[in-house]
Amino acid sequence: MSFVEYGEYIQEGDISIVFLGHESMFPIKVQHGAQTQTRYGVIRHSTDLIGKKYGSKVTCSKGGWVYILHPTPELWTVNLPHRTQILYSTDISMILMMLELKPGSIVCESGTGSGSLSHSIIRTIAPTGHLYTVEFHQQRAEKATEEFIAHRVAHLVTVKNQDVCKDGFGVVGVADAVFLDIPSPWEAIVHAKAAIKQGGGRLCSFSPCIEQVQRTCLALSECGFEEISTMEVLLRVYDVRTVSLPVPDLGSEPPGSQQATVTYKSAVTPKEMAGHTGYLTFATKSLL
Amino acid sequence: MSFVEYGEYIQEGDISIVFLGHESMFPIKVQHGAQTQTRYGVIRHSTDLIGKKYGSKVTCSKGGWVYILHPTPELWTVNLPHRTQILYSTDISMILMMLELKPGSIVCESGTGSGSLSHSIIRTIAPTGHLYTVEFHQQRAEKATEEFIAHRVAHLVTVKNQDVCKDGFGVVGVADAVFLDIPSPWEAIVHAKAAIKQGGGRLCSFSPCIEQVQRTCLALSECGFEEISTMEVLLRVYDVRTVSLPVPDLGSEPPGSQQATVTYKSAVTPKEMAGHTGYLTFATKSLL
Amino acid sequence: MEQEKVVNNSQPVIKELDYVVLKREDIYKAVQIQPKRKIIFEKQWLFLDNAVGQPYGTTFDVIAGGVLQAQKPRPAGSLQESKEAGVDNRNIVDDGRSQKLTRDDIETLKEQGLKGQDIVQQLIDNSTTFRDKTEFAQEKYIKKKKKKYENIVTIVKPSGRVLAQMYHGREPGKICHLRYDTLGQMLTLGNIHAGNKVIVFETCAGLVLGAVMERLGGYGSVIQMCPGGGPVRAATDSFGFPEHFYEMLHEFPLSKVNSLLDGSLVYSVEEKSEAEQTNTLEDCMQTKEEIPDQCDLVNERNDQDEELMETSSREEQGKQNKGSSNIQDIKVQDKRVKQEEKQRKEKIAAALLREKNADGLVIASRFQPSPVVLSLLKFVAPSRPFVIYSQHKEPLIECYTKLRERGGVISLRLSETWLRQYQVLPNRTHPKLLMSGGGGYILSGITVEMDAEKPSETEKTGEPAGKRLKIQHAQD
Amino acid sequence: MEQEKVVNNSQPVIKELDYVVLKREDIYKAVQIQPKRKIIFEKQWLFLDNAVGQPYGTTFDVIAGGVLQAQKPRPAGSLQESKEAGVDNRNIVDDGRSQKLTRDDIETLKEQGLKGQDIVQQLIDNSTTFRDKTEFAQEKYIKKKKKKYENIVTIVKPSGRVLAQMYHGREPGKICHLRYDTLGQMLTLGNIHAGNKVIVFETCAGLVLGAVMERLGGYGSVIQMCPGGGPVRAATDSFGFPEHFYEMLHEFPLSKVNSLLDGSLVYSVEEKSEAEQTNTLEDCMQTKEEIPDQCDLVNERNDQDEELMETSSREEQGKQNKGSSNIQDIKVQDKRVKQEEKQRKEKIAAALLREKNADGLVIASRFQPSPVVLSLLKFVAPSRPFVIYSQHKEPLIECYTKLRERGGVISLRLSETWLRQYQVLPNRTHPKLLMSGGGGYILSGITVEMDAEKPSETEKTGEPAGKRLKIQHAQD
Repeated sequence: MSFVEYGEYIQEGDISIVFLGHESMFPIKVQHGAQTQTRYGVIRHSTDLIGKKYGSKVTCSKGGWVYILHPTPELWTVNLPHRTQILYSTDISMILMMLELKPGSIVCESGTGSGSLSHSIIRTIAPTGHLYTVEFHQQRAEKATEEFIAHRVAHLVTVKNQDVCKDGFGVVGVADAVFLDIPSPWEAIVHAKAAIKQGGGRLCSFSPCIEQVQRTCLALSECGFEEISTMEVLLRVYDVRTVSLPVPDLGSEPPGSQQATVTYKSAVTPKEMAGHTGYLTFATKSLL
Repeated sequence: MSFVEYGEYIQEGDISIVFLGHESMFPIKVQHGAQTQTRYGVIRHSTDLIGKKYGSKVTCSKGGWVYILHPTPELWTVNLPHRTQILYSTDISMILMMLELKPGSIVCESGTGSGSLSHSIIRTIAPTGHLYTVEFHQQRAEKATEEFIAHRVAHLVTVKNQDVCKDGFGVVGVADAVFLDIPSPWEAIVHAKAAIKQGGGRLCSFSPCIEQVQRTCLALSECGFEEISTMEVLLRVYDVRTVSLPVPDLGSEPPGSQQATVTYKSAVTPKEMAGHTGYLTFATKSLL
Repeated sequence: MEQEKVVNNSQPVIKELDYVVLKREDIYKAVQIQPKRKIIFEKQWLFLDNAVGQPYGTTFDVIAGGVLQAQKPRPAGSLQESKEAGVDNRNIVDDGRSQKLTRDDIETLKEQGLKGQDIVQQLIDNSTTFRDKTEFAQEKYIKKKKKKYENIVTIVKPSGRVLAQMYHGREPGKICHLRYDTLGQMLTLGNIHAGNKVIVFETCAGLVLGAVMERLGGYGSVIQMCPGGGPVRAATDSFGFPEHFYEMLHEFPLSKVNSLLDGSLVYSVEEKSEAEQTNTLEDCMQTKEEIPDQCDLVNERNDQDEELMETSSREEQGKQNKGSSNIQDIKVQDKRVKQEEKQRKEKIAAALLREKNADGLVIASRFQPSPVVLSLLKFVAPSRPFVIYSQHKEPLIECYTKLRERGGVISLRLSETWLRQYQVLPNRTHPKLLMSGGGGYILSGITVEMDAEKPSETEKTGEPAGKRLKIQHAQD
Repeated sequence: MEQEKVVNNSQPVIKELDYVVLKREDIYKAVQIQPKRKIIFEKQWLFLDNAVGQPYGTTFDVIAGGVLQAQKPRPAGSLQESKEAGVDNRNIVDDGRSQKLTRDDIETLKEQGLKGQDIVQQLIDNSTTFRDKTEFAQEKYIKKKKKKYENIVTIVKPSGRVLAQMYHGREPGKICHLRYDTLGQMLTLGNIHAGNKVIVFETCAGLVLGAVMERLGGYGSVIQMCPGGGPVRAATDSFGFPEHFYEMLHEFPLSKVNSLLDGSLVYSVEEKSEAEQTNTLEDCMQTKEEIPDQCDLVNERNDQDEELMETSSREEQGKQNKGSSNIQDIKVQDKRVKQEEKQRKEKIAAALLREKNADGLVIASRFQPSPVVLSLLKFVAPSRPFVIYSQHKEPLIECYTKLRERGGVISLRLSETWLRQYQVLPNRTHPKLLMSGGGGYILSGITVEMDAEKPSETEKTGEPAGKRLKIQHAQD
């Protein structure tokens, strides 16, 4: 397996997802002789995992069972070690779509952060594209590099530890798309413009606060970007349930002839949901 | 009838709503001898309306029929002559609730605008409360005064034609609640504070733009208002429909044994909806 | 106007036996002021005695022994919410030494009589990392420290707003997850105002009933329909309405609706059979036990506080009375008197319903709505609004369909509101990070004269409004 | 990296027969560049001939006779969007004299060769009321004037983004009201990427198919399932994929799925009966007639433009060929060749499906989803995502329930996204006044090994996830 290519069987060195149940899972590195503790007991990699098909049900030592899943950027996003606030799949989907990413795209990103978006970008631009990702924080840049190697996508990405606002992306005139998730995106707009190739390209800036958006839009406009457009995407997940309501007793004749309850298949709204992650501002750098 | 008291029968001088169909209605003033043209023909007030019950079906001259409805602030809101952008029932509901309005409340409002909110306030604070409403624009103030008389609520409201930012509400220390819908609400906060009674009260400011909200919140905080809280309410109306989907032909045996379509009772989302009216900022003027 | 000034400036003060709401930040608790009574609020014991005589809106410090001490008003702009926050936490190294104050320092401050608010400010000032924390982390920090050190409580007058926010925030299951903005929509869509005669059927702890009564302001009348098991009215009591408000409140058992409608219900003095008592007004007046919330299938966040958020003092008083009195005779006689009183009141309610001229119908229950709506609409005059709440959309879709088939209603509308809260701070303005996922659904409409003829078939099909309009214009 | 620079800086130019998208503001139209071909765009006739040889992204003026003339790049910050707007219209008196330019003045400007953009600016500068109008009114004004005077068009490369926005904006009925953000969610949730073997069943004019193919980038394979009546692929063509992309695209008739699954489907050379042809690949390849959109019950805003928003040139070319050629023999022979080709391709598709190792399943159709999903999931490998779109929630609730009963799927999730657009302008920042009321619903999940045993009963009940977790942890 790699994060950009499905494998059929679990192999030595693979990153796999142990799925225990509803929203309860974690990633492991599959290694001969290794063991993984779960609340249902131990999983022995050599006998329980290696050579099995992805998606298999694996019985743990205490008799409980789990599924072993092939990693995807989406599963990684909900399982990765947080080094920063991360982007989730709802925003990521919008970013990939609106930046028009596809196999072969050259993308610049800053900051790398926990690598949540980076993995999705790499998946989408593989096998012929490339991601240049710039991270201010040295340890984070190093951790990300390690992960890209472990996930077998290192050939598709270059990690740079520098300040994008001062030093830019380290490439000029090559990018189809630029993504910014930094505190002062307006300071990086000139570098973003320089990174985009001559024929034009797309830019996205993610900011939690509207004041950041206002300054960024101004900077984009001053730099000659067009089609500047800011949006937000919110996800509402429904819980499909059988809801049963008691039938009211209005004193109908004959008593007892009524059903006691009536049931509905209902998509129940969640009690709480993410009310805001950030504003997504997109823009086009036109020709010339 | 009046806008604060239901009447059973349609009477001379009443404002009534002619309901033609889905979202198609208009208000009329009922007068002996008068006629109203509709697309279903003429309604003769003396014979068709006066003395009939509200809610009656009235047959027009061409044989079509309409319902005659008792006016309510909510029906007025969707039928009133627009002199300005108006507030609609979704925001109005929130304002009434969060300002804690009830019979007996003393309220200050600016601007009166087209009187959409004014009617709802008056309805809620009647019979013992009072609305002081201030409108900068002279003609609008006059039109509003005329409407309040025609709607038989003039005893519950005082309309003043002045600039609330310069001259305030014309009352001091009496209000349970203040509502602002003006371009520069921050300029009126001191007047709002002065209008609220000593024991404290609530304030609401409605503004379309976030920059207005920011300045208003700052002014509120500087003036010692507490519990400052900004929110937005959006209405999504569903269309209840029977949706029928074709059953796909997967080549099941025997052919023709399948249903051709399957139907669902569905609450269909609207194609478009109001995406923004304004931000509602509430605050409490505490004791002292 | 002069008179108004006088009336409004008479600053209301807290009196013994008042129903009040305790408030700390956005946490509320409804309670009755009773002498020497222990109250738990946010895991703290309090005695409210010192509140008596203070004006509403006063903030108190909770000092030793849970005693309240009225605060002097503070200068505007309290805890340092406007200082700059770090935009990310890139520079934070947590070495466990970010707080310069030691435990001993804090204890000393406390002994010096420093108020909780000031201690929190000291902690912030002495934190080397606070300024660099993200705003989200800052908020969490302040909230945590406030909870630990700031023992203050504000006493406010109860209102529909405050009680609706209290229930929604802490025990939404008790009010069928009715969000406060949705309640606000209901009151407006129902055109609830002084002078109305309103029919209410709710299983929201009496919150909806209370909100309706607040809007009636003692004018008009309410007929509350009681299901078997009876209504819970803890929230209604918490409004602290003056006694005369209850004179306009009537109850009628839901189980007698059909017999009232078909004319078979007759009242006579002899009619008080035991069987009847158990299932009807008995329940309406006395039963306050919680009914297991069958419609509450959504996982509730488990509140750490297990305290009740409202203290229903009426109930406790009742228990105390029962406890102190052991004389069987008095109880029997009491019951007899109550019984007759109830019978009398039920007759009045029945008479009010029989007039079939109610000005509105408000439903918010955990029961299947359509049978109730179809029956109760018969008591409503034409050209009057009605509004039905449900936590779930599907029962209202059914209700919509049934009402369309029935006819006699127009402007049927199924809707939902989105409530979005904002943080407005210099350079840190954005929608709140958490929002409510749903506030329930409302079906509203207006009654009109019932047609003798059957509603046409086009009503039942799913044709778009535009097409239907041409055929049958005024039934929508 | 050096190589990349070279590759990327080779600025792509518009070539004859390219599929391109015409753009004016947020109006798009997909079209193929053909010599001397008349195109209608926004009620205007155009000839695109002059576009050939110009780089993509060029903006053209439309001059006399519908001829294009490439614009010089303009300085940043075009029409005066940043000027101050009035906050209300309190000071506006409309006396019909607010525009100082007369009709004659405007005609003179036109004759002087002033571009539309400049005329609009002149109109704004000469309007005495523009500055006092509310921003909403200003926007309306500019839009109206632009439409009237600004005859420009930009030619851009087609992409999933542009085509999805085009269809959603102008003909949502053709794509089952699939909003572009929802399409974006589908591609991500489906983990669509180069090398995948994806099964697609859609009735969205080929937009979803095209979006999937764009993400595959010519690597991997797509098996498109064709309903009776055949797929409409106007949108797929509009992507302008290189020919080799089509080599990875396979079709298989939905009506043969069951026989493929039960093993009764056998291919032989003799098997080409007439009956089969009419209902299967014939349709897949040729039929491009629109199917009446039965699920489109929502009222569409009537577009004033009656022009088609995409011009399916392949189709027209076909028609022209038919028109010009009258020789019956050629047609018959053509058909024969095509027939054999189809048969060959269907066999390949069948073989691909028989492997039962697809990497994903994407469904977005106007058909009842559950039967399709249940059948097609059998062709998908374990540990692979699937995603089902429907305009309506109810069919997906049914689908959810059926999938739970079936087992072999985890992480089932029914969701919806809200898309909120913002206006960001100095002192006038707020969400856009109009928003989409709904973008449709998505049911997604991940396949896992199928259990031999029946799924336990708890799966079917409505118990909260928390409780169920204790009993049966890994079926969710």
